[in-house]
Amino acid sequence: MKLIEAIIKPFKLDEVKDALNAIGIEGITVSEVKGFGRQKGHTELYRGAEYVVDFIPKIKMEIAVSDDLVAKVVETIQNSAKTGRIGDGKIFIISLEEAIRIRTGENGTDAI
Amino acid sequence: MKLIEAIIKPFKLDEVKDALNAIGIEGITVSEVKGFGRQKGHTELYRGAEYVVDFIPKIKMEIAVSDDLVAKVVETIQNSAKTGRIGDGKIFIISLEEAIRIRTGENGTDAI
Amino acid sequence: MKLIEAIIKPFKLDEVKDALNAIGIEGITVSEVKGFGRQKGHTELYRGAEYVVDFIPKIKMEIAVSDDLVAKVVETIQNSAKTGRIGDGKIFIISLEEAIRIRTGENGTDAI
Amino acid sequence: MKLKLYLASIMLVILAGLIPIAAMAEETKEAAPAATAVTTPAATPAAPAAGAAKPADAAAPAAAAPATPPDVKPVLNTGDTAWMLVSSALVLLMIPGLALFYGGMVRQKNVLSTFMHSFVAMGIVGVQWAVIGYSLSFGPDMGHMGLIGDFSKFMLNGLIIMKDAASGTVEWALFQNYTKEPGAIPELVFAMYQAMFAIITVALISGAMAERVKFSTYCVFVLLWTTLVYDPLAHWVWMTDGWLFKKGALDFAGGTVVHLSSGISALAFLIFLGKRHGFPNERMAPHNLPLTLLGVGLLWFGWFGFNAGSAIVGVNTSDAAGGLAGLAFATTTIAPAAAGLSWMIAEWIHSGKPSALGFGSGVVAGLVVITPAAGFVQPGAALLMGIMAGLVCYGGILLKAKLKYDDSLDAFGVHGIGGTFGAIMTGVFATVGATGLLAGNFKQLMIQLIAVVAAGAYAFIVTLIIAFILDKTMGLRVDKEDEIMGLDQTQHSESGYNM
Amino acid sequence: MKLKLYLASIMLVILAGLIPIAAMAEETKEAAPAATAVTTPAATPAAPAAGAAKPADAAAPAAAAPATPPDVKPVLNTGDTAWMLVSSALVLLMIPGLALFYGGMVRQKNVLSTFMHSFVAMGIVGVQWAVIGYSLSFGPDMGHMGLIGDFSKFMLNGLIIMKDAASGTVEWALFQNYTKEPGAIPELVFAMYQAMFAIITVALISGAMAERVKFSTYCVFVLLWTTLVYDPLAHWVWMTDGWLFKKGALDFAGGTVVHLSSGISALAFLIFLGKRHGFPNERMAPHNLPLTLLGVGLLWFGWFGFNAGSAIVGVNTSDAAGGLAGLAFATTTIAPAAAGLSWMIAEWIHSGKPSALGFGSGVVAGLVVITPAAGFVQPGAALLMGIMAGLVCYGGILLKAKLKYDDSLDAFGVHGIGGTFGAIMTGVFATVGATGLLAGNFKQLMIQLIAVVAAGAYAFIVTLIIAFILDKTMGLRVDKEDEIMGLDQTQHSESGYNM
Amino acid sequence: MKLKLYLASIMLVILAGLIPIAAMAEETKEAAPAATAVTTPAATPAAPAAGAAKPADAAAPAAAAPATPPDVKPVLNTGDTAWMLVSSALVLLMIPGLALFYGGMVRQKNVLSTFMHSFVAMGIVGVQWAVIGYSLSFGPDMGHMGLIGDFSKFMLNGLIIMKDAASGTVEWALFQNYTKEPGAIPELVFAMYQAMFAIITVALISGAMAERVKFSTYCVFVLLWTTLVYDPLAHWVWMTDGWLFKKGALDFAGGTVVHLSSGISALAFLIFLGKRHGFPNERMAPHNLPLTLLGVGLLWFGWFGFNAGSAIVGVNTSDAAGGLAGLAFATTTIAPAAAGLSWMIAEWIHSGKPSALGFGSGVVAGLVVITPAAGFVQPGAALLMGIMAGLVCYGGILLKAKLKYDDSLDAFGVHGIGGTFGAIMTGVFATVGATGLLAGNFKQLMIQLIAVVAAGAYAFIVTLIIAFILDKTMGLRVDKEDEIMGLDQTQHSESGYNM
Ligand SMILES: Nc1ncnc2c1ncn2[C@@H]1O[C@H](COP(=O)(O)OP(=O)(O)O)[C@@H](O)[C@H]1O
Ligand SMILES: Nc1ncnc2c1ncn2[C@@H]1O[C@H](COP(=O)(O)OP(=O)(O)O)[C@@H](O)[C@H]1O
Ligand SMILES: Nc1ncnc2c1ncn2[C@@H]1O[C@H](COP(=O)(O)OP(=O)(O)O)[C@@H](O)[C@H]1O
Repeated sequence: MKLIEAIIKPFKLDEVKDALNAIGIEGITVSEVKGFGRQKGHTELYRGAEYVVDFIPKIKMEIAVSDDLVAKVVETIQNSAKTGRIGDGKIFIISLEEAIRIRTGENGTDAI
Repeated sequence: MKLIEAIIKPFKLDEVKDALNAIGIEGITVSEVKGFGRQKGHTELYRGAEYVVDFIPKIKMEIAVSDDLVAKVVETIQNSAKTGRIGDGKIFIISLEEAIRIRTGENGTDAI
Repeated sequence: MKLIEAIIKPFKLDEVKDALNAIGIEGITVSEVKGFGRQKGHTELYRGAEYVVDFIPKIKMEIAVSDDLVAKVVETIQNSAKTGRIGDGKIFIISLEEAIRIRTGENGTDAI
Repeated sequence: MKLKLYLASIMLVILAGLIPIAAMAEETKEAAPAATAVTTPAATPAAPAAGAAKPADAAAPAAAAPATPPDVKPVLNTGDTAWMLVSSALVLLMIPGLALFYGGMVRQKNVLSTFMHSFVAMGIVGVQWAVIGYSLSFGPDMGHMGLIGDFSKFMLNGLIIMKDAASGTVEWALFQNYTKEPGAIPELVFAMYQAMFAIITVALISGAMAERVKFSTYCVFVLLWTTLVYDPLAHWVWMTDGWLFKKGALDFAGGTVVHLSSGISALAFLIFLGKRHGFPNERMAPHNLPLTLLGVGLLWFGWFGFNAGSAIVGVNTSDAAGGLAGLAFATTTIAPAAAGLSWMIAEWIHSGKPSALGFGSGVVAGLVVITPAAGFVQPGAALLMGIMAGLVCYGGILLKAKLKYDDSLDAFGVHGIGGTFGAIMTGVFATVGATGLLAGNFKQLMIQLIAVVAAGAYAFIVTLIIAFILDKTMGLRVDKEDEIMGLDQTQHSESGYNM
Repeated sequence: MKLKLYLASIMLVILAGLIPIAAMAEETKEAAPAATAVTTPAATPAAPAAGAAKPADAAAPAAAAPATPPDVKPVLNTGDTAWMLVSSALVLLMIPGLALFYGGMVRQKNVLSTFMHSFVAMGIVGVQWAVIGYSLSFGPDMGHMGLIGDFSKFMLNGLIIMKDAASGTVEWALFQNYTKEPGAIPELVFAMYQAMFAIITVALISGAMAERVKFSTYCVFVLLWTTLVYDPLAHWVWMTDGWLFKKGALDFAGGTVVHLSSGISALAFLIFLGKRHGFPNERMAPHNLPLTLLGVGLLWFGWFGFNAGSAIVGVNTSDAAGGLAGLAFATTTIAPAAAGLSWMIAEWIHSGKPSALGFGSGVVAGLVVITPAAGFVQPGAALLMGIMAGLVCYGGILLKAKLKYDDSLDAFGVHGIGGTFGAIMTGVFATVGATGLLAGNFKQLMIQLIAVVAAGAYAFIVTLIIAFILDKTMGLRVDKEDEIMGLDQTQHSESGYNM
Repeated sequence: MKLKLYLASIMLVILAGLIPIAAMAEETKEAAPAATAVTTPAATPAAPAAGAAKPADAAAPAAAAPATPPDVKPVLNTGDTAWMLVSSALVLLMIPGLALFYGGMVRQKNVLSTFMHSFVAMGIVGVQWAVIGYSLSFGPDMGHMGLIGDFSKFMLNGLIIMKDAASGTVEWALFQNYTKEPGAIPELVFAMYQAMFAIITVALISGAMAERVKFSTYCVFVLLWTTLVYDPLAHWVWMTDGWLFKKGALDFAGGTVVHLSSGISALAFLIFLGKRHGFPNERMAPHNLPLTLLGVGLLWFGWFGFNAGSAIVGVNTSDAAGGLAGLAFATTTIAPAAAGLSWMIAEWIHSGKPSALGFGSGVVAGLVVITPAAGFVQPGAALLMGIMAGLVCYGGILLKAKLKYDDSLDAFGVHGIGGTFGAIMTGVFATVGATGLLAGNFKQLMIQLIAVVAAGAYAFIVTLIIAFILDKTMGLRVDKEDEIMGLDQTQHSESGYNM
């Protein structure tokens, strides 16, 4: 199993989620993060004080999948999250040793 | 060492934390996440506009533990986070290569 | 490649970020988390009701780096995040199997 | 357990208190003819000629008018009317103020539900008052027992006198506060001013129910409580033919009718409602204290209408906007200022830090305590009452922790205890337009005690009955699961914030 | 598509309506000499002598004064003045109230932008009104056509009468609402009271534009719309020599001038503006409903100034702070209370849950509907109108979902529909100072319909033209990218919250 | 460094300014007999007979009464009283308004602490004023030097005149603003109106201290500053026997006494307080701008009481609620509207975007600048002053960035600079009830400059001393660690939000 972590643009969340649902992925965990990268932030002005807001709001998705689904998931995310403009984000793949469903105690790919 | 990641129901946080403390786990990092899964969200109504809120607020716990503690921690989380109803959440286990305590520079299991 | 996860004190964020930039790290993903550890929380009082706030606000940084940079990054974080007082935080290192840049489809170290 | 015992003893005291009251009430009924004399200015110890002033059209005085006709024909005073229009609006603003005050103190998942407790009261009581409430409270006495008004002012009937239906020409019934001088305001304005009091009183009770009460049940409760508890109490205390008014009970702006009655009713309701899930162990910290503090600000601002507006019924005063209003304004500035400080300092000493919520709560406590006394005491007394208010109500909320009942937002701790304390202290400190204990009038203190016990007992018992019936029929609480999810989502299908 | 069709039919109806109006207008012009008789109290069906009262200095009545001179020399009434000062301040407070009401309903990224729509209107119209707006609206009629005022009150000229420049001694022009009795207020106060109406009206429209309009364009729109739409309409309806005033159209506090005109203009603007990106599929839930509810509270509070303050122009009444104000105050309490309930219950039945936003929206709907009728109907009628208000406006917002136009915050659904409904119902329920259908006066209903169609058509067409020109020149919308990022960041370089 | 130099030069200028002032003061003392003539209407250039009006009971004029007795016996005017009651309440509301305005601008961790700076001032000054402040400010002159009142009105003594202690019958001392006409209000109302001014003035200073000052020290500061700086200044400028009043300094509603004094004191305090940790590099963006904008709304609303209420002391005017109030109301509408726009446009040009905070700040700047002039200038002048206000204060806040001192919320940049500018401009634009430079009266401008320098110097020096002593004894700041954690947690054991 793998844990796929994708950093995407917030307004793409619905699209990515729907695309993943469409290929049969039902479980996703999402959190709000701040990204620093090549995409540059903006400037805010408060009574003459200028602050550079150098982080960009991003969404982090975590998806645990069985090994055979990895390629398809990655491809789906890539297609649906892409705008072609800087800041589209990253996908990271980590090896997942074990997964357990709390409710039933099932483990392995049954749990996800 | 392993990094144990548990997605649980928010109102279970205190219970799980106390149970982990009881078995000697002192360090935990917690964040607020949104879960998509089998548990379905609810509907909100604003002046005739109906929005399906399809995510469910969840809590993500991250706990770095030495290998020998993994089983016990997993069991403890399972017992304390379980309500038996859909949406109780998952536990993911990832291999942790190294851990360092910033304050002292200690590493390995000493750091956690 | 490795995924480096650092839990630090919030007011150190700017310093750590600048230090990482200085050694050429450009991409970072940051989130707000709550930490439970040795550092103790504080007490809040509302009309006679006393609540112990046992979590401490922390910042979690995630940085994907190529293997050769790991040592330098860890050292940089350690130096810039350290105050020497309890609660300075941890650095966790996880093996990263793959990284993909959504915009271009590049992968591996090219993507980060 | 503790709570049950505590409540049992409260009820015992109350019932014991009822006996002399009943006796006195008897006696009063017999003394009824003499009571008319009470309305002559020299001897009147308290508030004024609510119904008496109704016959604006001197040519057609209502035959059923309970009190003496005015000595001089009332004439509209625009200054007084302006002040009463403003005061009415100010008291209305207290209701969103209360929504903020309470809403900021609950957990995020219940903020809208808590707001709605105040807002829906504006809807329900706003309608009820126009239809029947004003008539029950300030209509001519039904059956000459001093207990409740009749139905003659149904739908604010008679406040507009149609002169010529074809052209729409009308005349306005006037409300004259002092029969020796002509200054008057339209009775419609008086009716609206009183409407706002009725609304806020029941909304105050909701503080005890927050975070668990079922919305539909709450709505029914609001209607029943206002009709069965508030309207009679207002009649007793503020109407010239109400039995407590005739007894000479002092309640300048509603210490007994508003605060004591709502506070004690909160306690009665709690017996059937029970604690919130997780209380007192779970962290239930206020989710948005800036809202609460803004609420304190709006409440204080609005309270000037509440208290200084009540000069409209001041004895020997023909002006709503005159010296008596000035005095009430001054005491309504000084007492909450002092109470904010005394609560803050008590907390500072007692638990180590002066909290913002503590200061704000102290301000509200000071406002509550000075309410019955606002136009009867001098600035120095207001300062003392304010200082005591902060201390007494700080003690009041600590009681909760001791007795482990769950008055979520301290409706009883602040309004019940503060209202009672204020009503009694009015009998001690009164020197303006009436005299209290310190001015050598021991009888006044006794009368105040009677009023407190009578009003408290009545409110407590009737609320118990209402709560009992609602509990058995509709149910008072939401399901545990719904309570955990939050009332906003489960009762209203909304979230307070989407940030 | 559907919207286009719908709008086309609206315009057809309007244009059809215009023909008789034009005819009638003609007829009126001919009847002009007779129209002076309209200002004698017995026959005057509606509001009063705005301009007529201007000549405070009886020695020098302006030759151009359009109406009859006063019968008695006006004398300052401090009570009336106090109430009008307060009313003006109350109406000003409605603007931050509106900012909160609207601001809480948008998404977080647009909160400041939405606030600014209301706030910047205070800036732009605040200045415009002093410079030229008051003169255009309430100055003596330009060319005796009843369409617009002249420039004689430029920069509030003539409201302060310099007596002795060396010492700074002055006299104040007085505004006398009823020429048979002397009670008067300074005309400056009247001018400021009206200023607040002008500000809030244009700000109401912004509800339809939220979350996508370009700020610079919006600023220009505010200036143009107020000058070209609002000022003439105010002159038509509220000025003694306005053609609708002369016709006898009833609009107590602005149902036609304020709500109908802003609501219909919102619709016209939408044709060129289009939908928000993502509407209606994307979740666009209100980001901060406690702010919205606080806004409702402040609006209601301020509305007492709006409606009860409008007694200043009541017929046969010399007092701004008198019975008529009391009546308007009462109806402004009862109707929103009833409308809050009826909307809430309709929602409860129709979609399963009573929402807090629903109750709040109902309150606003009730306030809108009662506005034109506030001083013309009795409490019972206010109750009925309130109940209908909630139902009609609830229907109004459902229309949006049906027709798929994107009136973000329901400026049309609530103000357009509510304002129209209220204006018509005034012709049905009026019994005080005027008579409507139920009192047997069918003609009044016709007059109301004419006023509605005329004002609606004028506002719709002129707004269409303004929107068209702005669209072609400055552009109405921000870029799609900027819209997604949010207007706060892209238009104002700020974030609402940094929490 | 830069700041030190800058401040040193300010002090030099001030000290230099003191010499002629001292001289003039001397001269004035000698001219004292002539000064009585100043109170005759024809020659009085400015505000009115605060203390002079005190003897309500004509039978017993206080022997020590400093000014001429009234020409006619005062009679209560309910309209004026209504307006002053409302104005007092409105000014009180400005304090929560200020709490919101300031509280929204700080970082989240300090929101409650910042709220408390305003709220606790209500507590401390609310009590101080009743006990001693009113007497020091508006009591009869102590020692005939025009510097401070005596203790005769301790605890608001004498404002209620006991007629018959046994029955509680009283009479009310009246405050008559114009001795030639009888219109009067209860002095208690005047005392409360002035109380609100005292409260808000010290709260304004807190803007400079936000996010680092120690709460206990702040509380002591509030008490000391109000007693040692505010009370004397109010006596100098507003009391008939104050030396600046006698000189003819114009300050309609508090430009000098309130804004200049608080702004300059903020600067003095900053010298000892120092910068916030992390300033100016760390991002210190406002955490909740909707709260700040709501604060602007409440401030504007309340300011109508502040400015138009100050007509109570208008020369040659017997009515608090009359033409002069109308004028002040109008200028208080126009100037902030214009200033909001001019600040916004300046920012738009200068830094590329028109911010909401900028517009709001401009509104406050306009309100500050028009305050001393509100009833002395015509609408056109108000428009000009408003435009300049936005530009000058925008410049004022840019100064901070230049000089690198840390006036967290621009108490000096807005109130200090705006207050000074407004006081001077009053001497330029005055044409109503007084004449300024443009009306050919150069002397008035000189008097204004003297008043500015004298009040500024006094406030600056005394505040420096207070700050120095507090610094050496209690300490002004919290620990660095506590500052980083936030004052809410470390000073008050609370969190503003738990969301
Ligand atoms: N090395 C990295 N480690 C962790 N997160 C990263 C890394 N590089 C980029 N990110 C995340 O990905 C987001 C997008 O990266 P950015 O460089 O702006 O654009 P792009 O993905 O198009 O190259 C960043 O905002 C950040 O959250
Ligand atoms: N494959 C997955 N990857 C990541 N997170 C998941 C996955 N499946 C479920 N989750 C998380 O676990 C939560 C609970 O899952 P759900 O399917 O609702 O119930 P259950 O755990 O009882 O099967 C989800 O809300 C989501 O946060
Ligand atoms: N075993 C652990 N697993 C995950 N996070 C941990 C663990 N131990 C500590 N942390 C995180 O590190 C933070 C700092 O730890 P703490 O014990 O307070 O101090 P220190 O790092 O100085 O030993 C905690 O607040 C928590 O967020």
